[in-house]
Amino acid sequence: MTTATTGTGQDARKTETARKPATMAQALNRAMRDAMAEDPTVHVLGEDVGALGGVFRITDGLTKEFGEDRCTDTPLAEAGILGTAVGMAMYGLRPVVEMQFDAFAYPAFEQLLSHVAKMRNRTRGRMPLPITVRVPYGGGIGGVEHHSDSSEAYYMATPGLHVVTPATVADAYGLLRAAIASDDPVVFLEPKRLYWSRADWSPEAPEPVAPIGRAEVRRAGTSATLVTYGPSVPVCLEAADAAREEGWDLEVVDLRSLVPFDDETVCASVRRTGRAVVVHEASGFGGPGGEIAARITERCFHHLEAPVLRVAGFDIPYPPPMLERHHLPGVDRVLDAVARLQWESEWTERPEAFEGGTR
Amino acid sequence: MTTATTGTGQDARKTETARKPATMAQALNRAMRDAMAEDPTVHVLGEDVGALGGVFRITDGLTKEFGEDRCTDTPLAEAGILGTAVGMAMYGLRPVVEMQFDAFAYPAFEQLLSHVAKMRNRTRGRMPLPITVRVPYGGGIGGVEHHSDSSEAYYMATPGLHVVTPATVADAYGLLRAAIASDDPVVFLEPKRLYWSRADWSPEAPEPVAPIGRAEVRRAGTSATLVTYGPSVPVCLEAADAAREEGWDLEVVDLRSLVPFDDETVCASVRRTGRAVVVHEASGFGGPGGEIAARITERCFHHLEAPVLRVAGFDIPYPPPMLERHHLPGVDRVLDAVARLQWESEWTERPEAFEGGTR
Amino acid sequence: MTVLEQPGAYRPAPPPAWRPRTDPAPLLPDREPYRLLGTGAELDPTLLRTLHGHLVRGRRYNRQATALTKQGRLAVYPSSTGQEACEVAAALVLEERDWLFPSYRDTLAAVARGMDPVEALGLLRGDWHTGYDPYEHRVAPLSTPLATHLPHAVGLAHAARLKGDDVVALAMVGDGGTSEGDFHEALNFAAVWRTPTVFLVQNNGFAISVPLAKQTAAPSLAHKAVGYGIPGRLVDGNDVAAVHQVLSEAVERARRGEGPTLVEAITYRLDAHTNADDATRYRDDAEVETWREHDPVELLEREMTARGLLDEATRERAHEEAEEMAARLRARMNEDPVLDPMDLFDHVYAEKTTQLREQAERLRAELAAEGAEENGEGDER
Amino acid sequence: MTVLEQPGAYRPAPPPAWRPRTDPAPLLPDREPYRLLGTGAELDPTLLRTLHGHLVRGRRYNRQATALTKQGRLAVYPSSTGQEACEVAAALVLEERDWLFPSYRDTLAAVARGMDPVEALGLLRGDWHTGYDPYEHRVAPLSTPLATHLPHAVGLAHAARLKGDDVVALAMVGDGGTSEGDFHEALNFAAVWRTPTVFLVQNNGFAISVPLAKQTAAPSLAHKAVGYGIPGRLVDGNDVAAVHQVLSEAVERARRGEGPTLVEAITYRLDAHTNADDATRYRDDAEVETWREHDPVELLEREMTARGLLDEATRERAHEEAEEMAARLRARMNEDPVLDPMDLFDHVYAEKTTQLREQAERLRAELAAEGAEENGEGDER
Ligand SMILES: Cc1ncc(C[n+]2csc(CCOP(=O)(O)OP(=O)(O)O)c2C)c(N)n1
Ligand SMILES: Cc1ncc(C[n+]2csc(CCOP(=O)(O)OP(=O)(O)O)c2C)c(N)n1
Ligand SMILES: [Mg+2]
Ligand SMILES: [Mg+2]
Repeated sequence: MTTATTGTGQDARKTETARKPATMAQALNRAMRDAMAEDPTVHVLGEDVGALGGVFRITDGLTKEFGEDRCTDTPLAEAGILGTAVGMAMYGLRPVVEMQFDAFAYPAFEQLLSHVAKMRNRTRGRMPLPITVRVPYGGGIGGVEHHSDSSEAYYMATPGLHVVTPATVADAYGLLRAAIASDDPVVFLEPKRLYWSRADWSPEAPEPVAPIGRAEVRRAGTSATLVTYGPSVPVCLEAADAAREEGWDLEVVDLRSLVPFDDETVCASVRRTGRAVVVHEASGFGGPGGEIAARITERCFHHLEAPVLRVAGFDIPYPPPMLERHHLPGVDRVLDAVARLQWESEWTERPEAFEGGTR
Repeated sequence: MTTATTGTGQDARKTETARKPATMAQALNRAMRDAMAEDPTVHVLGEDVGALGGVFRITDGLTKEFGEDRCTDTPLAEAGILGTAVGMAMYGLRPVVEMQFDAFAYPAFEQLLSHVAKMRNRTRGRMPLPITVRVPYGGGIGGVEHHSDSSEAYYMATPGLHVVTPATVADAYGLLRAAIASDDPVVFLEPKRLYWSRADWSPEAPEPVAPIGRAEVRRAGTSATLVTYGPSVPVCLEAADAAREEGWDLEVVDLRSLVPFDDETVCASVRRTGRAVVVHEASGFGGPGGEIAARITERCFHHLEAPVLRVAGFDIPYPPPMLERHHLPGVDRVLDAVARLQWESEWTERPEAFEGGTR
Repeated sequence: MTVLEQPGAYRPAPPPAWRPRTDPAPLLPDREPYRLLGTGAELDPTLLRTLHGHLVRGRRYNRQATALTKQGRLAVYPSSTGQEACEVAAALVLEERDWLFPSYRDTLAAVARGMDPVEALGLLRGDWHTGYDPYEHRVAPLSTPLATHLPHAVGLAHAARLKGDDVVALAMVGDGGTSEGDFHEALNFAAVWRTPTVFLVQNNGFAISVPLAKQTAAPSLAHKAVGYGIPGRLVDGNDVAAVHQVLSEAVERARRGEGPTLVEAITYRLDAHTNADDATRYRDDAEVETWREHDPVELLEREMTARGLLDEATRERAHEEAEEMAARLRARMNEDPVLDPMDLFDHVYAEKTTQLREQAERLRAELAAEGAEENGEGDER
Repeated sequence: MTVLEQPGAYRPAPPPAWRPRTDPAPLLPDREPYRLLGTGAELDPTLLRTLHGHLVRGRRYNRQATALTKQGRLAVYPSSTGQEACEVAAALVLEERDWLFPSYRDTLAAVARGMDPVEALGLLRGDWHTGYDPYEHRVAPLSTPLATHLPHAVGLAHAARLKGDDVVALAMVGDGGTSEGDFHEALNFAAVWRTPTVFLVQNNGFAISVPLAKQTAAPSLAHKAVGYGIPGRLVDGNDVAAVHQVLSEAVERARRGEGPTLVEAITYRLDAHTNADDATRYRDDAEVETWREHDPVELLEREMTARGLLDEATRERAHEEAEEMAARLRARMNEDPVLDPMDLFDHVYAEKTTQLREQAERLRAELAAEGAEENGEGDER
């Protein structure tokens, strides 16, 4: 896993000028590098982010290029890291914090919930905290326990945080740049298992992407909408391809940011298709899908031919490596949910009169 | 606030034999006392739970009756408290931990998420942790910041925990006894603003209540269902009373336990009424209401005359005391949501054929 | 040299070559609390007079704020009566460019630093969370979650140092707060990065009802410094001259780039934890009385009188000024704050999300309806 | 006397009456790492032979486990090569009724305590989280979130003491782990409650890539003990006799009811952090070589040879036994574990919730469909 990238971050910068295959890891690395080069207040800190370049090599080369004061190995204490970042932000810096794995962000929850999310509010806007908290998240990489949690529900339930997660190489760069530039704290969730996913992308001329807060239709379709994000986007695209055989033309919406939530794009899609499935790895119960399904239903009720269904991880602690494939929502489960969208329904569009009621 | 109860816990026990007005605080106190008397493995620990009896006096008299080893003032460190409780449970004790306020449970989140919730699972059932974590939660008591959070969404999103919250005096006793007796870890959420609510109740012969995992219909009705829990139950009952004037006969379901969730009772009610509003104090976005609304819709879609609506706290950090009344869902907001349940709808029950699809 | 390449920082070496990073001996705290008053030490009369004025006003401020809770003008007040020497000294040792990180009990320190007392009390009145602009006096928001502000002080001091500013951050925490993980992590970061941070522990003997003996088994809280490789100092927290002296030394040390110091000030909370607390449940009046005999205001007045620095007229003037301050505070706190509920949505993010805009509109409509109903009574409570 | 009424526990008193709870001097750690090998100290030959057998097997176990990662039989292996003296001594100083709280690197300690190595490696193979029944050998689950198991060790020891059992809990943590808040909270609880807990810090110089100098500025990690009011001990972690001796003393102290001890063992991780790590990124081969000359196995063998306790035959026998152990382990690890995916739902709660029953049924149906398709290939991978 790690050897595959040794040194690529640095080398990539020098040699790649045109659109060539790049990994999401490279794009993230480049985003931090460019942000640091442009803005001297950007500081990276975390465990092993220096000489090692992070356990996923996402900060590779940053200490070499910018020095230890700009990309700093911290003592091993997540609350301390985030708490220190709060103080740095108070003094005008723009810290980018790396949490080594999803579950290792938990010790920092008090700092995140009681200070990072609330400081702007507590001070009537006088003390904003432009902090980016990068969290590698999710499973599918054969990690042992505490290395594969999907913790986005916690962040979503915390007003004051932006919650962003890329699914493409271009978004990895564009959204991370936007997160670092944001004057609000951003929890930036990096889908571990997409770190080594590739796409044609130019580090010298990274393509512009939509801002934080906008969802993207990754695949247009007419039969039903798959609403998803992060590691489940490729799964949904694959499912959409497979669905053609069954005669379904599925639309795939990549949320990109869970907070702010793009009701407009999602609802426009669902109103068009009349059916929706929300797909994510996090456990279903109390997970992001509940919120998403509820919002869609509130807003599109009379356009729905069937209830919005959810395909999610089971309501269990993340399984051990040898069993994780049974837990993760895969193509078959997505198609199965699509099949349950009551295609036999005799439902037809209701008269205009009701539309007003969907607030 | 605190003076009102000085000494009542102890005195109450001696004098009250019949059903007389008792507060929820007294019932909770009595539940711990009875559990400790019956089972020598029950230990209470937390900040100020000893001589002071807790800042809300819920542990009043326990140290006096059972000694410092059974009801123990800990050092001021929530992760340490819960982590120590884990070790005690490993050795066969049944710890009841008090977190002083909702937001002060956050430092213990890593212990809760990575150990308490998962230990049974990690050890294939060999090392269950019968820990009760009592958390006074919610607002409406004029508390300054960090004293009024509704943190239930975090707990709900964590498989392995039971999440229980009483709304009545009888449930306060019965559910806390059940929580302490449970072999699973239970996050026991105590609605602060109901601590001093009263009902006729006998500490000598506490009435049996339904087990953890069952919801209760607190008020039967036919027009629509209010699904709620904890501090919002009285609000919903009041709203139901007020709704009669508007010609609505509302059913009120008190969830009592968010995990396990009682789909059966909730869905039976909604299928009967055809309309539902979920009411809670926690912020709407990413809050419990999303899950609840989504579950209802998945299961009762063709019985719904209107989308399930939510009345919740705004998506903001909990407000300062002088503004909290604007944030808290009150009777008017509940009635307003009921009014938006599309009463003008011409919807009629769909043919039986579709019913099968509601999984 | 980066901030992380500290002199003396050690790498492991096989045991024949092992040596401690530093000699621990100089890190060990004073053998007993450092004192100046009553020791015959040389003291600056001007400083004593300044401290006296602050102490007298501080005591009166505590009394007034407690009174305001009874009148329903404050939601709650955690009094620092008995601890005024620490509160005042902490504020006065700092330069304007320095930063103060108070805990929830330390509004007096903020006021002594020059903050408008009404703003300092905003949190406790309940009209907003932080009642002041932290950048105006460089006072971080009062921290309710205990010890969580200590890493902030470390981070801020670190940032200032990286920027080349000779700014010191002084953070205040209670004896109870030292048990929190954040205390440990903050001190460790500060020590490793040598940040210009001073940690002042006010050991007032209790964390609400929990006495020190249930909080720690350490020889003293100052001894914790050794485990981080920084110096610990122990001071009589009711001897304002001593606290001022020890903190000044720590601040100067920090400013010279020699890193953080942990100061434990031994003091006592004479009032209950807050107005809502019943202290008789966990401590004897006799104990409180012992401490009244070691009152910081009286200690100083006795000393100044003995040294001929405090005649009756000066004393009276100080107390009169304090009364005036209290009267002004009372009068201003008796005015209802004008609040706009729409503020609730304004400071969640730099820009309101669509959802917040919708919610704000809903509230605005509700308020308008209410207003119409109540014939213009509006939304102040 | 309750466990909280400790002798010497202090309440605050006005400074004239102040005294430290205990004299800090005896808490201070050894001035340099305690050593026995090569010092001519009297040593028990039987103990040395036992330790030798364990060290040799331990080294071989580490090598075998690393090899298993290359063969895809382990998902990951954090080797304790170079640290075997600590791993083995930690296991051997405990009685059967005692408890061991290992961190993620300490499977060897569990094995040395008598655990089936295949069970000890369950987590790292990936068939389940904790591969063993913690109650069988009284070994808590390997703790991946660093330092989070330390309060567990404190709570367990506390519970045992309350029940009147003279059980000791020994918890293992790395130098990096000492920076976590949980380390602080655990040591403080243990000190205040005087629980029979021994904390063993294996200071191997690195937390993944982060060297000790970026982790702490303390004179030594053992010096942290002073701040909790407990004794700190410093020991050469590659001198198995010394580690055994120091830990034994700490265990006995705990068993006598005299409370916890913090032991820092200075050692070195000769392998990379895990098989997935590239240690050349953060340390020189030269440094590693220095430490190879201080190898725990060699140190002991040299000493035993000098004392005439290790002839060639004995040495060979030990190494042969180690080879046999390795061969057995390899053979057993080459078998595919038989897994039942339905287990996923069985251990979330004491009883499956309705929702979990539904989800289990759904998975069962999927597996049945899969099985039908694949003609009975089932669900082992
Ligand atoms: C993290 C956290 N836990 C619990 C509390 C509740 N609480 C408020 S004050 C207090 C006691 C604080 O004691 P200490 O640190 O000694 O400060 P003092 O009140 O004596 O000034 C407690 C437990 C809190 N504010 N924050
Ligand atoms: C709370 C937490 N944060 C981060 C990690 C990721 N991590 C695993 S091992 C490690 C380094 C541990 O260093 P140390 O405590 O010295 O133990 P060693 O690996 O040297 O045995 C880190 C940072 C973790 N497991 N837990
Ligand atoms: Mg105190
Ligand atoms: Mg280490």
